[in-house]
Amino acid sequence: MTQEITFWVLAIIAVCGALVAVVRRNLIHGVFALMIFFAALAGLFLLLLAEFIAAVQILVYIGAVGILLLFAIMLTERVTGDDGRSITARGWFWGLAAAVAVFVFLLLPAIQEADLPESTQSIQPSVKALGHKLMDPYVVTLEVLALLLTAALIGAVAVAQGAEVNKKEDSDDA
Amino acid sequence: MVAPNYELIAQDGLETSLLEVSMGPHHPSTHGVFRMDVKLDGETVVDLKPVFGYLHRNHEKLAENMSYLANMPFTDRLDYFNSMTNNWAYALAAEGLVEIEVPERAEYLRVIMAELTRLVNHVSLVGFFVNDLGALGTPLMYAFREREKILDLFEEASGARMMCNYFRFGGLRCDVPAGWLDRAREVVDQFPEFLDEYEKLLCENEIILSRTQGIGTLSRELAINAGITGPMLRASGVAYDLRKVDAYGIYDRFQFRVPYGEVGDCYDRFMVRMLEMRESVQILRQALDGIPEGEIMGKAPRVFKPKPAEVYGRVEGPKGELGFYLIADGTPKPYRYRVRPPSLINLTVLRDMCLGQKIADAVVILGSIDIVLGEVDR
Amino acid sequence: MSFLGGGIFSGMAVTLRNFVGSYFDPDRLTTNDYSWRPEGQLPQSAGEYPREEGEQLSDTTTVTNYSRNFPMLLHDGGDNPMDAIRCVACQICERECPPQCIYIEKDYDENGKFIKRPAVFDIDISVCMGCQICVEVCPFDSIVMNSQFELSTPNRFDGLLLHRGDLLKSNDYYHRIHPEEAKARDQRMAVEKAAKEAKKKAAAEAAKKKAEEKARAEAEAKAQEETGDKEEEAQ
Amino acid sequence: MSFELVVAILIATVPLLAIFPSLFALTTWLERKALARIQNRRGPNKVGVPCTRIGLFGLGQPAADGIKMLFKEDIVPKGADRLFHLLAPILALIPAMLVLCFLPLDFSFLAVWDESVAKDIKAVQGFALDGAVIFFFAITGINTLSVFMAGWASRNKYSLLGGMRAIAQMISYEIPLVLSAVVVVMMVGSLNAKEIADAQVGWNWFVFTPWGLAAFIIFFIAALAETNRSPFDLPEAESELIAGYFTEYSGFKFALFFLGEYISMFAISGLAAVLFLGGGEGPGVAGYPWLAVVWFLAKIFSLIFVMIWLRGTLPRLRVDQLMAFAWKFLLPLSILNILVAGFAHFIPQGNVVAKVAVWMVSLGILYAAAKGLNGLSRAEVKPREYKYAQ
Repeated sequence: MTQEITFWVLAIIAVCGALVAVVRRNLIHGVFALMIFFAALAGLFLLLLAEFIAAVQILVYIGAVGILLLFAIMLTERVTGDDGRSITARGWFWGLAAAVAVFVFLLLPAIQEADLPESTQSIQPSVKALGHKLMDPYVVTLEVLALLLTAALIGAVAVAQGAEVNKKEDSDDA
Repeated sequence: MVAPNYELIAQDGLETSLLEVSMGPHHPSTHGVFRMDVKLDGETVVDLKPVFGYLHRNHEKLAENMSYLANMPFTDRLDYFNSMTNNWAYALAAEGLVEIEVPERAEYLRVIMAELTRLVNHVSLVGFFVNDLGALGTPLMYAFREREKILDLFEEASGARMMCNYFRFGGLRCDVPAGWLDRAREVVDQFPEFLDEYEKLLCENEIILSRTQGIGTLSRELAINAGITGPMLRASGVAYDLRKVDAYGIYDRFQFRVPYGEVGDCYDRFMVRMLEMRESVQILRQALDGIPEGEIMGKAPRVFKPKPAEVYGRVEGPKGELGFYLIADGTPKPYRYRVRPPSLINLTVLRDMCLGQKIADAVVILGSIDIVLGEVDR
Repeated sequence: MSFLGGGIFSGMAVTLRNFVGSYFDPDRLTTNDYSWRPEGQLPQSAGEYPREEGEQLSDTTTVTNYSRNFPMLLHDGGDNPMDAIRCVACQICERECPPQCIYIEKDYDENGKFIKRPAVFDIDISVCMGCQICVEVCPFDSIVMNSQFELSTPNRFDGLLLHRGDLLKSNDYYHRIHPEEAKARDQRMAVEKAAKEAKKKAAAEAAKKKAEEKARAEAEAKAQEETGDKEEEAQ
Repeated sequence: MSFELVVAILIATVPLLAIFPSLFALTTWLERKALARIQNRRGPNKVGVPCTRIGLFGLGQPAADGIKMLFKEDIVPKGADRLFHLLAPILALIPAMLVLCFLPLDFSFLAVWDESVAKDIKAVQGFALDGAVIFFFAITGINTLSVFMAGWASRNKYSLLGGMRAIAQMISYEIPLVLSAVVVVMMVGSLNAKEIADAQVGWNWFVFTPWGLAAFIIFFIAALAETNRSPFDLPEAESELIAGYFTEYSGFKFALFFLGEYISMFAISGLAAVLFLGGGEGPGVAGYPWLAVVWFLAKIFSLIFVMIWLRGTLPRLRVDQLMAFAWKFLLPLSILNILVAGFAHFIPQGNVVAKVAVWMVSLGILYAAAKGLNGLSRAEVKPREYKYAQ
């Protein structure tokens, strides 16, 4: 009973957050609404006793992705976006149609065919188990990902360095 | 010095716009009602416009409608930290109009007062400067404790702590009370001990070093060309001190050295002041040892009415060369009265020093210039 | 950026020493504690602020011997201070006052003759800056600086305009707040007065002498005249 | 949900919500008093029992401050985003309070009347979660959002600059913070706060190991930055940005920010105590379980005192130095520390000689690395010699 109430509350919050994120013209408001959605999602994960996933959801989506979005928005010129031009009001119909089409043709069959467990209590995914899984069968994947991320990091450093060097040369010329 | 290169900013790929911040007149670290119109690229200062005049109170015109003596208390209020040296510069100028012999004791007391003022100014400046760096007032509190002791001495001698109004044309208003010299010696003797602690707290702190070294560098050439004086000029590597050059008063009788820097950055300006305090203590000790008994006022006319003449009197104030330019026309009032304020002239290079630095550095650089808005705006 | 040097730690040692030292060494303290001061006894002048606990509230200390706040007018005692007021309403201070905060009107008797005292003597202490120029220019030692500073008032306009009655203080009061200065001033005044009296005496004597001489000369002349007359008569 | 469970949940949470906000009041007093003493002032000493002249060392000051804050006018600037301006301080407080439940403060001793309730309490306590430490970091990260929200919603350039600084700083310092905690997690093999604390029973505190010491120092520095404490208080840099992101806040909203900041100070000091200082471990805990809470709070307060002490001593870093310090110094060092910890773990430390050797080698490596990293950064600053003209 309590679980069901919690589920519905979280679900409503999540959907409302997502809707507000799409509808709001003010980009910052949109991002914060999106984060409310993420937080509600983390709550849903907790309800499923997937506490590690919930923590990662908060850590990655709110702590990293959200902040990244905010940074990106702050770098754009029109932050508030409180004029009508920032999101075109027309064309909502086609957007809705596209969304429904995607849902019907791609996601609905996937959901129908998925083998959902009857009860949430049957799974006990502990952090330790997850760690073992990551280090045992999926270790190659993990290492490849780590390599990729390292390469990306070095690439980012190189890009930033290059810009700085160019800047220095430019200023020397000037 | 990096000029504001707007093209560079535009070329940088991302089209970013500049953020204009109007720092002041109500900003905690503009040292009064001073405004800096800063253009920021991110946190980097690309343009800066100092705006002052909020505290303008017509000092110079006012003086032309007042007798020479009546203007003396107004000079206190120019640089309200250093009323004694302000008085001295004005007295020096007026004494140039009328030949007055200043008695020996008065000359010694003038030196003592001026050097105590220098201690007051430098010690609190260092406190404010470190406050601008972000220390939560701890050095400032230590500085103010020492300043209080000196201000107590001033109050005892002149009756007021800050607006001393103590110098007169041809001497001083009154002699110091009995026992004052002993108390002054006590304060002076304790001062190096305090300076040791102060230096230990500040001079080797890595954060202060990295915040101030290489920041706001003022080149020797620019410093000379812009007419910078005082510790700021000496920090840029010019050992120019009016106490040595003019040897006004009786400064030629004292042994003291003039510290000077090489780089001309904020750290040099800060350290030159720290070192100058020790030299001031040396002068004070010599002056307190050598002070004779005797008269305190020379034979000044009861009504000060100089013959037509022009005169410029200057002293090495704690902030730089403080000069008073007077034209007398034979009446008891000056025909023209002009102040050469070291704060204002030192402030003129603010933009040159701040460009290309971070906004946090702009505050630090302003703090290292050592301005008092009462003097800048007059 | 480096924290490897010891600068930060030596700084922290200094602050720790001050932290501990402030509990044991009262000389370190920047501020004074007046919380032990008896309630309801607000000090009225700077001298009344004691420096340490246990020190009694006193009227004066030598520290404030020269301390100045706003001017006051001196009188030489007596039941009616206006009779003994030193001010002669010469208005020199009014002219010399840098912020022009003094306002004086001369006093006249019913015949319209100037009696040497002010009818109105106002000082606007919202303007006064306590510079003591008026004290220096006064040739009659009638205006000196008071050290009373608890002058706050709820009335911005009238409350800050001190009138003659507020400004009048006896010479004894002056002696109490600025003993050394007052003594020196009295000595100087006595010397000047003596000199003046001596001068006056000398002048009077000279005048007397002159008068005597004149009288004598007149008498002689008269005598001569008389003798002349007699001679004439005799001739 | 049974009645016992509700009671258990209440016992597990209410003490947290009661202790820490009241400790907040005490800490503001402590901070003012300690800073004052560092600056040779007396600090608050007047406000004590109302209507009397009993000073009580100024202990009434926080209450007086709170009353003042409550009655102050709540000013919202024109053009500000009213909703976000209101939400930001609340959002600052929520995660700060939330993370407190991941500190292993075991209140089960309160349920003296029923063993089963005590057992329930043990089950519902937040730190009993498997990933308590991860949760801690995740929820601390939300703080960043509130700071940004406040900075953006105020529509003030100083606030915005402060908000941007705060985001950059908090994200950067989260990495060394987590990486230095990883060392401990790696050694214990658990993310559970209780297990981490239990692994240090009997003075086996991790701070007494070479890698633990290094990690503790890194963690503490990063924690200072994470809670915007001096010398990393750039988002609220008074001399540059007036008050940074809460420039436009007044009254109770300001108080909420203040509260949130102090609670996160408690939280992060508490985590430091758990990770490196043995949690509630201390003499006499075995006999009296409530002593664990006392010891835990004592450790938190000693860390907070160091924070206050630093605040009274140090000036502020500049924003580029701050970032360079995080990315070029703390981050490589904390990664290296993980390696050092791994090696130290596998070397048998049976006798004293081996122990000392491990200490020397580990700290030597870390110190050399720190020196090297230091040399890599731009021209080193050092005190100068000055010349005198005669």
